[in-house]
Amino acid sequence: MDEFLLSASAFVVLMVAIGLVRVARGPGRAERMMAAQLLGTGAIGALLLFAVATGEAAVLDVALTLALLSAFASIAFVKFALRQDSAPDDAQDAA
Amino acid sequence: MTTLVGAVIVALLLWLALWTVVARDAFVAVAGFVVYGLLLSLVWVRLAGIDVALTEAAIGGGLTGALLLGAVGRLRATEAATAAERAGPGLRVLAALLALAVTAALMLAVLSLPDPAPTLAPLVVPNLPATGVGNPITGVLLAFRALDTLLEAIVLVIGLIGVWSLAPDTAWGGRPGLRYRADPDGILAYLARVLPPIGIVVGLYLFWAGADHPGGKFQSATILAAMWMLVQMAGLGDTPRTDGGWLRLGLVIGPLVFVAVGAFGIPAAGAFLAYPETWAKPLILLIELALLPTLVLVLALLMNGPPRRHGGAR
Amino acid sequence: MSAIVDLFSIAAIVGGAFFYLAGTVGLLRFPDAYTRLHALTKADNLGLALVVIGLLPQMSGPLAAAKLVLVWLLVLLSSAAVSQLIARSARRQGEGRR
Amino acid sequence: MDLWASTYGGGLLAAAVLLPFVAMLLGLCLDGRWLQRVAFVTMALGLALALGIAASWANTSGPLVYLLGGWSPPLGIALRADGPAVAMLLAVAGVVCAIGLYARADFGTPAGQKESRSAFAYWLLLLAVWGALNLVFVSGDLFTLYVALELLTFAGVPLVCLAGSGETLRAALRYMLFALCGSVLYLLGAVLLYGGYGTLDIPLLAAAVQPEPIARAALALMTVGLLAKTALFPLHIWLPPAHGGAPAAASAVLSALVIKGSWFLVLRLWFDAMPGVATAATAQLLAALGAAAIVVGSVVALRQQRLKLLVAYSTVAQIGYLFLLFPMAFDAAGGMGFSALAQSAGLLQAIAHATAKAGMFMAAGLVYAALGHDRIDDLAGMAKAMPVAVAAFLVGGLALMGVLPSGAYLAKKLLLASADESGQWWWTLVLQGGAAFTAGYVVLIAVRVFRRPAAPLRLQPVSMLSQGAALGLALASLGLSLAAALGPLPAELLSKALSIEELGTMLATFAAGALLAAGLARRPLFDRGAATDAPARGGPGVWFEHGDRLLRQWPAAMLALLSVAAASGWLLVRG
Amino acid sequence: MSVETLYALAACALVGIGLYGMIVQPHPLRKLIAFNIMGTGVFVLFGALAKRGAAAGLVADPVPQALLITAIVVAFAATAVTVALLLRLVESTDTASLADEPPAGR
Repeated sequence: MDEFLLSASAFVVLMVAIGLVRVARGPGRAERMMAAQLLGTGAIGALLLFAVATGEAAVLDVALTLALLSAFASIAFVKFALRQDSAPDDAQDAA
Repeated sequence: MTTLVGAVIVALLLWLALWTVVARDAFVAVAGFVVYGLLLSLVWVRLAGIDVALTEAAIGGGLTGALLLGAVGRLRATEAATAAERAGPGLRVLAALLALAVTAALMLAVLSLPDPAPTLAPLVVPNLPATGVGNPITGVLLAFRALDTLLEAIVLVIGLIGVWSLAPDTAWGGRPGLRYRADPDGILAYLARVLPPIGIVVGLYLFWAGADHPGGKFQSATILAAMWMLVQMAGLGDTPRTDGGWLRLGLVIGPLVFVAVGAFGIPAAGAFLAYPETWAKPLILLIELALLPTLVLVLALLMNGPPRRHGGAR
Repeated sequence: MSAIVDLFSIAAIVGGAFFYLAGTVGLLRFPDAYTRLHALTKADNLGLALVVIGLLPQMSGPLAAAKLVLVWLLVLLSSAAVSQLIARSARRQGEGRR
Repeated sequence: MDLWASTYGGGLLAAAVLLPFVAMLLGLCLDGRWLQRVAFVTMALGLALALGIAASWANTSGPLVYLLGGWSPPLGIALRADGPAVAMLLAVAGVVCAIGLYARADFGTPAGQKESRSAFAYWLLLLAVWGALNLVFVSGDLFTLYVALELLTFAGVPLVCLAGSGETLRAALRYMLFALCGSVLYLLGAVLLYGGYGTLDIPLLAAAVQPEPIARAALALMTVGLLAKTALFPLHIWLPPAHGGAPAAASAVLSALVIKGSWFLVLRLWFDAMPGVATAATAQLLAALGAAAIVVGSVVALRQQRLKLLVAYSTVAQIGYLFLLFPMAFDAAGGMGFSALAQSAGLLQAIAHATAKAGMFMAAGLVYAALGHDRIDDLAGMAKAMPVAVAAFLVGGLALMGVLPSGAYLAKKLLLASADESGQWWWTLVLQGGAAFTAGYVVLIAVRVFRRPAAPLRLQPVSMLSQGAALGLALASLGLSLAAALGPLPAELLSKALSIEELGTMLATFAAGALLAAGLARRPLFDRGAATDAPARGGPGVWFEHGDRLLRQWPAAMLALLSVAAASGWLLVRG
Repeated sequence: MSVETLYALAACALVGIGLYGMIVQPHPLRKLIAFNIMGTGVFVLFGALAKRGAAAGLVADPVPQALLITAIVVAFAATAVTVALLLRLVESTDTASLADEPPAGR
């Protein structure tokens, strides 16, 4: 069973890694960030599989942290990076 | 099997690093770096460093990524100008050769490392009970090498003083960062209401777990700081005024309590930063508890940049 | 008994892995931002969901199982919101229909 | 000697490190008006602590040791103070106090304001620099030293751009990025050492290291990383704009103190942590870079239009001097026979430079404050108008030249003796010739300030206390060898000081300096015309300027960094 | 080859890649990213060494791991200070170039 979980974790990483091509090709910033999001989900899935395979319960905490912080990074992306393409509408620079 | 997974991750990591470094567009580089940070947490898990993986996932993947994303959004106009200064092919080849030489030399050094590897683990294990904590890394951070941890908190505070010193004179004492309007469609606002309670619970859980299991104040503080930033970005809250008394107190409470507990060790245990045997664990927890607000405030304020506006009351 | 549980886990995880695969292929092959987003959410929601479901019976205790579910919920929540935000900004830039 | 026990008085070391940091934290949370008072109380306490440490050290046979938390290395961290550390602690405490007195006039919080940005940043960062330096001097652990280096950088960089202009921000950013690159290389070396020997404690490492690939790679990487932070030519990319653009009170801190931290760490690595790994050939490389620094730094200093930039380039040159000691530590057989002698000379030179350069920057700042500019060509009449500040500048310059009885003089004597003994005659030439280069810009400024002004000068009043502090530091540098001769160093080095031979050397130095200034400066030395906007003279001086500008391009500096790393690694292997 | 050695060698390559980026990329933000990659290279190397030092019932040597946590936090502080500096520079000069200006003729 453990062996299977490990292979599954490797498979998931490999799969989402292929999605990295989208980060490279774009064309828009949104696509690049989608690929990053996919990789985040993949990494979380792989970590969960890995945690159960090795019996390291603490790895679950890593997955939890990653889930929280990658959400944060994605929101930062939407807020800062996409904003630049359009008008800077939702942030104001009060002097 | 494990080697194969390792090889896949290593290949991905190197490819991403290279690609992040040579990419033409700064945004691509930042996106690549965020993904790179994700992969790194996998690497840390595989290197048996769960504590480090937690830190990397929180700081490397989350905070640094958000920081760079924020910067790249505001730097777009400057990219074209610096692209003109792009290195010529001759320079690139020279740089690549030198970088390769350094890499090769390093690899040779690494391959000549002694086997079995020298380690301090056998010294840590018998001494750990004296510290009262079960997580050896917490033991190293707060007992054996407590000075490093104290200094690190001070480094963060000095970094923040440095960032604040960049403020325009007129904005001194004001609020740092941008003021965000509440999200019109409310998705972000919704997320900023739902996520932080979960984040706070997870953060406090990691803090509590840190004494005996992987986790600890840094990881916890990072998550809490990120949640606070989230509330700001959704326009639900503003950054505090930098001249606020409570804020200032929060910034220094951690290191000051650390020093005070350390000084208490002189009469109680015979040395600065020593803990009397039976008191070790509560004292360590006290230090961690005091460091938590300092770290949360400093990490979040470091991301917000120098003070730049007055007022801004909602 | 444990053999049946294991079989269930394996089936669910294989299913999850398949959705990761599908998500990746979709992200690479689909023509525009919206359809790519659609593919992405399949991986996010279904892929991870099936992995979590498959792993649940393998967990040692209720705390670990709760964490597992929490991870899934977090990813679901953030991916739903972020996808929405991405789609909105894609529409605003008009780069969706390219 | 037991390495693993705290000695009497060791606790003072922890106090010396923490006092400035605690004061900084208190200053941060107290009201801004209290800031200066906190800083001054800390200075008094810090000076007393440094004296206390010196006294305890003098009463102990070995170094002072303090085991933090009672944990002994390799598990714990030990603080140690040996002779060099005590000397630097004392010198830094003195210089910080003098700089503090000077800065009182510039960084007071204006009345009616709760707190002002520049005062807030300056005093807190000054304290941070002080704490970080004390940590660099007494820490016995290479990782703690890494944190100390970062502390120093984080405190130093914002000092560069206190004024907030675009130019200084750029200088600060460059400094930051280059210094970060240096610290990563340092950390890389430390990591390799841990991998090889399982400890980061300096005496334990010294006992364990062997001249093998790991240790060599580590030494090369760490040395180069530290050179980047010290700004040894050709890695001085960030120094001139940073030190030249900062407010004078900050420049004094940066130039006199901050760069000494990373330099001191090179000393620690070479002589304390890995003495068996360093080789004479690598030492020759370091000193060759130092010699190049002296020539290029001095000549480019002659070409500057602004006094503060001249002083900044003088720092580039003086950093070169600090690296001449390395080959002198080796005897003719290639062993480290003279390491104590060379280290004493280096420390003397470092302290002499710290005091003199702080004084010179302060003087330049006072001139700027009084005149509203610091154009070298328009300094005519300043000698009469601001005698104290000008005296501080010239006395500082003389002290750097190695005029009797300056610390630099004694340092030079020590190094010359060592060069003689080890048969390295070429360094004798550099040591003697270097003084002439220093003389060049001192003579240039002397000639400029003593000229009669075309029109009466209109000066802003400047604080007498500030002028006194500047002059005091310069005089301290000039009298340093007296103090040193009374203390640990052999007095016979000074006995021949008044011989005809010495006086002749001195006169020859001045003459050579005048020739250099006449030949290479932007304008003829005795240029009577007031046409200051006439085009500058060309000639060999311009080539130096171009070369310097080329080397201070980012890619060139980075390539130089890697080349120096590769070269020193190779020389370490070759032996 | 053991996993540790594999990661250690990859770490060396990461340092080289970061160095290359530090040299050739003109934009300070890119240099900063390259610095971060270089830094993580050093961290991974340290982590691999920690894993090699597994002993006394621990899966890895805890001392380097603790040092790593400190180093990661310090690197974050460095990144934050640099970003703040960079943004301020762009704000006041509208350029992010690090190139030296012709000598200021003040």
